[in-house]
Amino acid sequence: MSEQAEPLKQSDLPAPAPLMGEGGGEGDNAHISPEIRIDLFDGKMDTRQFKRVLETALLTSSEPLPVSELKKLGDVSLDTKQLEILLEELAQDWQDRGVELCRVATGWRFRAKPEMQQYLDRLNPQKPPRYSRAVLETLAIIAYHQPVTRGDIEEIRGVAVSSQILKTLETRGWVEVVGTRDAPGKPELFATTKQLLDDLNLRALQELPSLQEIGALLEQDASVGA
Amino acid sequence: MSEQAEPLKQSDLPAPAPLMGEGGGEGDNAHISPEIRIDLFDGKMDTRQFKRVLETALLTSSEPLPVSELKKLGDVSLDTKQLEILLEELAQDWQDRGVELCRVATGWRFRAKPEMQQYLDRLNPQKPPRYSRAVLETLAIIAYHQPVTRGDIEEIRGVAVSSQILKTLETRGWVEVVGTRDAPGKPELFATTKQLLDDLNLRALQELPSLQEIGALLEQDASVGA
Amino acid sequence: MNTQMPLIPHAHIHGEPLMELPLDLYIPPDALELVLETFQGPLDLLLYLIRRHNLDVLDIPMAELTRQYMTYIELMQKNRLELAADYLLMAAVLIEIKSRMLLPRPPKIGEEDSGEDPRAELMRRLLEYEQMKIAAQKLNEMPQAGRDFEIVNVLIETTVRERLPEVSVEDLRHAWMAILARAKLNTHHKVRREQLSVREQMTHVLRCLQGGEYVEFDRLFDLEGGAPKLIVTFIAILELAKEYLVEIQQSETMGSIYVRTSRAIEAE
Repeated sequence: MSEQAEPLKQSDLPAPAPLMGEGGGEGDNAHISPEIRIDLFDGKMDTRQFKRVLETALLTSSEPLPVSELKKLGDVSLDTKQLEILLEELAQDWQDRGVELCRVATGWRFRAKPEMQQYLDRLNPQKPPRYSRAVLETLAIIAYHQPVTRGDIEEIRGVAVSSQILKTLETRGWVEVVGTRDAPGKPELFATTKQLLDDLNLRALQELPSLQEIGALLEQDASVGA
Repeated sequence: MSEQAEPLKQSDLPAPAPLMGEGGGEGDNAHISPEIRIDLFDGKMDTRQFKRVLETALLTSSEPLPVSELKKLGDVSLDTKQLEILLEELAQDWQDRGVELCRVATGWRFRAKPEMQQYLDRLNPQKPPRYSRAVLETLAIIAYHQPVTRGDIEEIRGVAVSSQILKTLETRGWVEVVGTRDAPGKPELFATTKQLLDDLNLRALQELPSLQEIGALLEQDASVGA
Repeated sequence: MNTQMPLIPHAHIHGEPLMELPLDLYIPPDALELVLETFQGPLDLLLYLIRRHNLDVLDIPMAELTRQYMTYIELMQKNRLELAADYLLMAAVLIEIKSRMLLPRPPKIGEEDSGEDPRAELMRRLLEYEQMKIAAQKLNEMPQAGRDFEIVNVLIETTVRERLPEVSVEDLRHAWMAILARAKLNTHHKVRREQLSVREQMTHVLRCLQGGEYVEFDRLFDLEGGAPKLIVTFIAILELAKEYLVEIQQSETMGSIYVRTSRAIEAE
């Protein structure tokens, strides 16, 4: 989505969190173990309220929150184990939603479930990027005149062809060096690949618009333009 | 695929979503009006699933989402009214939590309730800087007298207004130039933005304290003072 | 303190004698700077004086207000505090209003401001400013995102499958037409119109020879492809030879023909 906060880096592997509770998932803290309830329930903040605060903190934080931080949220001090039991309960409360509570290397965080992605993508459909004219023309020349050297391409286009352009096409797997010409400097010969045909959904290069056809179109254009 | 974060539990596919679930938490869609349920339920996505998607989109968006955007989330087309009913229901589902669904100037968004702030501040004790009276008075004049020129603001405040003050408000995204006045020097006209309303959790400028109200206070002040 | 004061009124306000000196008038010099910073300007200072001394904004005793105001200004100037021009301007305005009030009202000569209270403009400005001052306070009291409440911010791991540009056959056609159109402009440049199949086959042959070894001529032909394919391949090999891209060898008449790339020859 747009410029979603800061990218978060989580470097490490998650500790698999054991599942607690029987997962009926009714009320907020229906299955809190009685000891914890008693511990917390000293008149300041009951577990229900504490879980509400935990949830709010986790929903509003742009970074995963470590247990050490989460402990600060309580009015009474909780040990790590108690807190983790509550976090696991919270995770369970959320399990049927589109967002889930996870334990990651640096703490706990909410995140959208991967299967939600398809819907969320509808909000910000990205326009696919386009290749520049230079790249397309270079590709066309290689396709129609292969095998060609960079020099050939430059001659036809009438301008220098940057290495970046050829690199782009090579990286994409559409163009490759198939040999060198026996000329000074042994220039490399470029040709198109099977991959290009696959990506264009063609069986053979001949299925490209023929040059004659294009030429005719051009004549037409010229006469229309004139 | 999933790099680090390991969900506690994850059903890989969008849950087949029973029509009337036993419901995690608050009974997700117990009170959906039957007509909408029928409209939506054409085999693609039922209301329960749609509400889950809505909720996820709203929880993950960094900006408020307008109804026009939210409509894109459904497999079937919903009219504004139907969607708003679902949003109201969603808001209701959340009413007992620390986080609430609000409608603001540019759309719908989740925010932590202000009463949660005392706890959240324990995690991040750094507060954004408070604005000086000069900045606040300038903001108030722009909000209540918009569109105004710098000259107008100076006239009301009785002192020069530094560029820094306006810059501060513009950088915050609360104030913007909306045109120029047809007067010598073509002074710029300032107005407040929707961002300001969003940040104050308001839908429209009319929700600001009314001048009548402020005027009344003025009288009161005077009489109390006297 | 009051009791030690002589019972002579310091001033008359609304006909009421003012028996008390405003106690807050004295400000230690080192605090003056602070005072200056506290006030947002002359209007703010005037409002303070008015509220502080229970003066009526709607019926300002100009003499009293001017006196109070001037006391501040003089104090600040005496302590060489740099006063904004706005403060001095206001002093002039106050004195002007005061003096106009002392003058007997000239009989109406059809002047535009005749009969108007000389204080009207000042009162209007004070009230307008005070309204905005309160509005500013109220704005500041409203819960603000990031300060008084947080916005929910749940991560979406946008699996950034990198979007690669799409290219269609149409794109290639257009690119080629652009090249042709340019080529037509400089006619000395000739763009050959060739059989694409030959070009493709040239590439195919080059690929077969990539190992650098001699490859048997026959093996370059795809017998499954039918006659046209065979011809195309043959032309492709001839074309390659013409462009010095391959070398064709036959050691004895009717013997096997071998082909290898020029690059391989170079390597020897």
